Amino acid sequence: MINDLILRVVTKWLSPTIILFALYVQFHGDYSPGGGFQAGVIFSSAILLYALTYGLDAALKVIPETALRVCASFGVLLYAGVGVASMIMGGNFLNYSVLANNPLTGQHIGIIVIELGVGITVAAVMILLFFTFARRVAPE
Amino acid sequence: MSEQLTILLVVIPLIFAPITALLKNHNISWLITLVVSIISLILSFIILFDVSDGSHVIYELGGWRPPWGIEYKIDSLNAFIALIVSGVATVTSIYAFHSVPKEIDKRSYGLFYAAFQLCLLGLLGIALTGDIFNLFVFLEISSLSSYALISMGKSRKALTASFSYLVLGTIGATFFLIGVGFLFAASGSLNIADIAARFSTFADMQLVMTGFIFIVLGLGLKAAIFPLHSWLPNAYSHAPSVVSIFLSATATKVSIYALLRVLFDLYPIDYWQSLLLPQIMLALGCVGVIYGSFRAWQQVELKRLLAFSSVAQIGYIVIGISLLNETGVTASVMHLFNHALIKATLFMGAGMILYRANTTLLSELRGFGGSMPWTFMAIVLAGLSLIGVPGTVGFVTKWYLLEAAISEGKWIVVIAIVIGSVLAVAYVWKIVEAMYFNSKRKAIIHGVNSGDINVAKAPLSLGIALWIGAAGCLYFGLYTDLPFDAAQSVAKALLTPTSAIN
Amino acid sequence: MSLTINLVLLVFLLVMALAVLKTKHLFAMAMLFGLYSLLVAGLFVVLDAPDVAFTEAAVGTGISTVLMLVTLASIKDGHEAVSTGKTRVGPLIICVVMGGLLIFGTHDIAELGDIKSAPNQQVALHYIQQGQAETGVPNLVTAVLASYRGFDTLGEVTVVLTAGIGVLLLLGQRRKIHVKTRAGSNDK
Amino acid sequence: MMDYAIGHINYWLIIAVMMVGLYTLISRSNLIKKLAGLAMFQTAVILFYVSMGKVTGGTVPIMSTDYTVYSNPLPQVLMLTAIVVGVATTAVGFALVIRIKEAYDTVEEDQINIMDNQE
Repeated sequence: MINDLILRVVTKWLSPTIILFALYVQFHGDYSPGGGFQAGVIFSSAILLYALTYGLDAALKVIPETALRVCASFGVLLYAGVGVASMIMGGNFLNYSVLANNPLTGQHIGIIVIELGVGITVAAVMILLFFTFARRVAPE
Repeated sequence: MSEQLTILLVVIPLIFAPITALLKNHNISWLITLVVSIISLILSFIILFDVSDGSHVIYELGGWRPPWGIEYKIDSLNAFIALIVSGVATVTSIYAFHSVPKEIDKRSYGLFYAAFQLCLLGLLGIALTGDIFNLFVFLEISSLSSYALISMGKSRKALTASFSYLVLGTIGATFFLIGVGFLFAASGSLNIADIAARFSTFADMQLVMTGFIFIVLGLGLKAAIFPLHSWLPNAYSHAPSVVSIFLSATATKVSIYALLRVLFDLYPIDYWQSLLLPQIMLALGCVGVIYGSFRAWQQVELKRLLAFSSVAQIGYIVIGISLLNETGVTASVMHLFNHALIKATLFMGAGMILYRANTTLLSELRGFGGSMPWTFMAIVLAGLSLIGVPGTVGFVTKWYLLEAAISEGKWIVVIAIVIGSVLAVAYVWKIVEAMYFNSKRKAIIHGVNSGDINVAKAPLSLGIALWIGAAGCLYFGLYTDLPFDAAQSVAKALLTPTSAIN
Repeated sequence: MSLTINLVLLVFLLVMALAVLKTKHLFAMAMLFGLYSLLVAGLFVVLDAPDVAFTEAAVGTGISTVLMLVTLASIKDGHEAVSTGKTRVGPLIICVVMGGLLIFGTHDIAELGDIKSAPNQQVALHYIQQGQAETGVPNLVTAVLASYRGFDTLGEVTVVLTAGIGVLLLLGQRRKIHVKTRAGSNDK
Repeated sequence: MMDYAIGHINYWLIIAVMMVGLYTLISRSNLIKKLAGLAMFQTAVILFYVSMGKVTGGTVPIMSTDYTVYSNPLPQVLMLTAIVVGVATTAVGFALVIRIKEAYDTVEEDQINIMDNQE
């Protein structure tokens, strides 16, 4: 597959489009179907496609494994961090309303940040899963 | 302020687990785990103290009122279970310092400790939540991390044990999910208190009954209640020592806690009395006690023997619940604590033997008692507790259990307990005989380094943790007030109809 | 109309499930499994659940199937052993009993699409009436997911992280171990 | 009778799919097939939940001035979580299968049991 010109060209065009779509799904999830989880999976599928056509090593150059691990942890910490922030601001855990003067604004900030946390963790873990599995496929 | 503390119990491991996952260094990961466990222990103590007068701590997550948001409603049972879990986690963490480097690959230290903290987090989450779907989510966190932890065992059998646990555990969790779905279809709610309060309006629907059967089956599988225990012996005997200690002492207990919640709080007691569940549980409990003890006696390998004995001990807990009187339920709840203590101690002992002898086959442990007398003493002490010798924790529960059974006129229970205890004497004797009375034999070399008795001395951290457990067996056997008072107030609260609380 | 589509899709789904059960070729099974997930995603669309459909399409058809294929590739085992295709009585009895019990339970479930059923009336009504006003988010699924039941979602993200950690624990150590264990198992 | 059947056949079919999944899980010896069964079983349960939230004549639960009747968002939210849990379990399961294959050189449960009993 690595030497197939058509695949390489199509992937080159398709991957950024998928990533763009993932970002749309991520940040437009409040108004249309979608959200952090879906966006994360879509984002990971772009990288998966890249890895399938250009090979695992090329994909690892784009996103090194250490970065993935850090991202996976960071997403959860971001989510939990919003909860802790709302505790510090005097509310209950994950009560976004206290994050801003206006409860609705607070809710909005909270939801966007936690969705981002979800997206980061899901994307990182899904890519990590694929890389870890794919490395086990011994070269023929 | 104490409301905020309840959530910290879950949030602190949640924040530290991802950080630990990034670390490579053993000592730092270990220290974080220890600190997290100790903080959890202190928090559980404070919370238990706060609710010991029968009051509730209510915490609305996200500031949303239940039943729309998720609610923590902590009573003495929640706090008691959280205390057991975090207490065992603390002792296990101390033990882990020397045990983990020996049994786990050095590149995975951080990940291993992270998985351990996630498991702790999941179990604490189950113990605290008042929302039945939230319980499912945390059940899955603890299960997933325990599959990974169990598979870290040295032998390849750990992989198959973990796989069959994964299959059965997921069936259990999915059954639970189906049950919750059926209940949700009837009630339209997921909050335990809300469902219980409106229960009479949909009590006679078939949906509710099917839901009940599936929830009980699912949790029964997770709790390894006879005859749904088939995953347990392999999982606990092939897991790394640290994991065996932690899971054997907590995982099934927490599932039994969830079952208690469902039986006494979610559904009214007379609802499942009319389904003949107490009789079924009584019969299964009695058979489980005898079967588990008998199979334990048959085993030739120490950890497997202990795992089968767990099946029997879960039988005692089930019997206590099924008797449905205050003494019986008190005995069960207390046994959750006592058995956690005993089994943790015994598995720690087994882990120390494994550390030095590289094997836990009873036939190869001949004369080991003489060369590691302190370990041997602790094992004997915990073994005596398992039998139920007066002065140990095991005696206390068995005594109350017998009292409850006699007052109900259930002589079959008395017979089962007596047979179970006799078999317990037999299998504990088997350990003692193998370790102490058989003539000493030296060449037990499997691995090069530690097979030789003279080379590997068991490190201090293992001994300290072991003796904390063993001393606990003795202390709480002599001074029963703390667990007894907690268990009694729990039993009283459980047996009061939920409508009265609201 | 939507009920008819629903039923047609469900019948397809049942056929697909049976095909997964019966097929001997594991690569074919992976493809059938992907189709199964795609059908489920289609069903979710019919059931007004685009968010779930989205996820199922991405996860079931995408990630799960890819993982299944990668697993198959790494174990180099294309065919299922022939001896295991036969019917087993014990499991069959369990499934029939459980299925019977579930059908017994659904006797008094509200009909599909009944707005007066308990799940649509009790807790959920509040979300529909107040959800946008209280959270400012028009997509109620996001509102409930991220705010009302935000703690569940935190748990869900933790599950994902746990899976990542679990897989890294199991497969993280490159191929060195791979060769060693192989040799070890051949000895026995 | 007919109305009753029409109102329930949806759930019956879902239960049938569920049981096919469960049967695949507990009757097959091939570990990968077991996991496929597991995933099918879970997916059918998810489908059951989502069906509960459907409202006839309703629309997708995204608020809009054009509609008044919406389907129930709650089961959908719960099932988003359940799907994630499902894929997480499957991933760990596949990782275990790969390790089992390396250790036993087979993915058939029957053969693995025989090997385990021999030791």
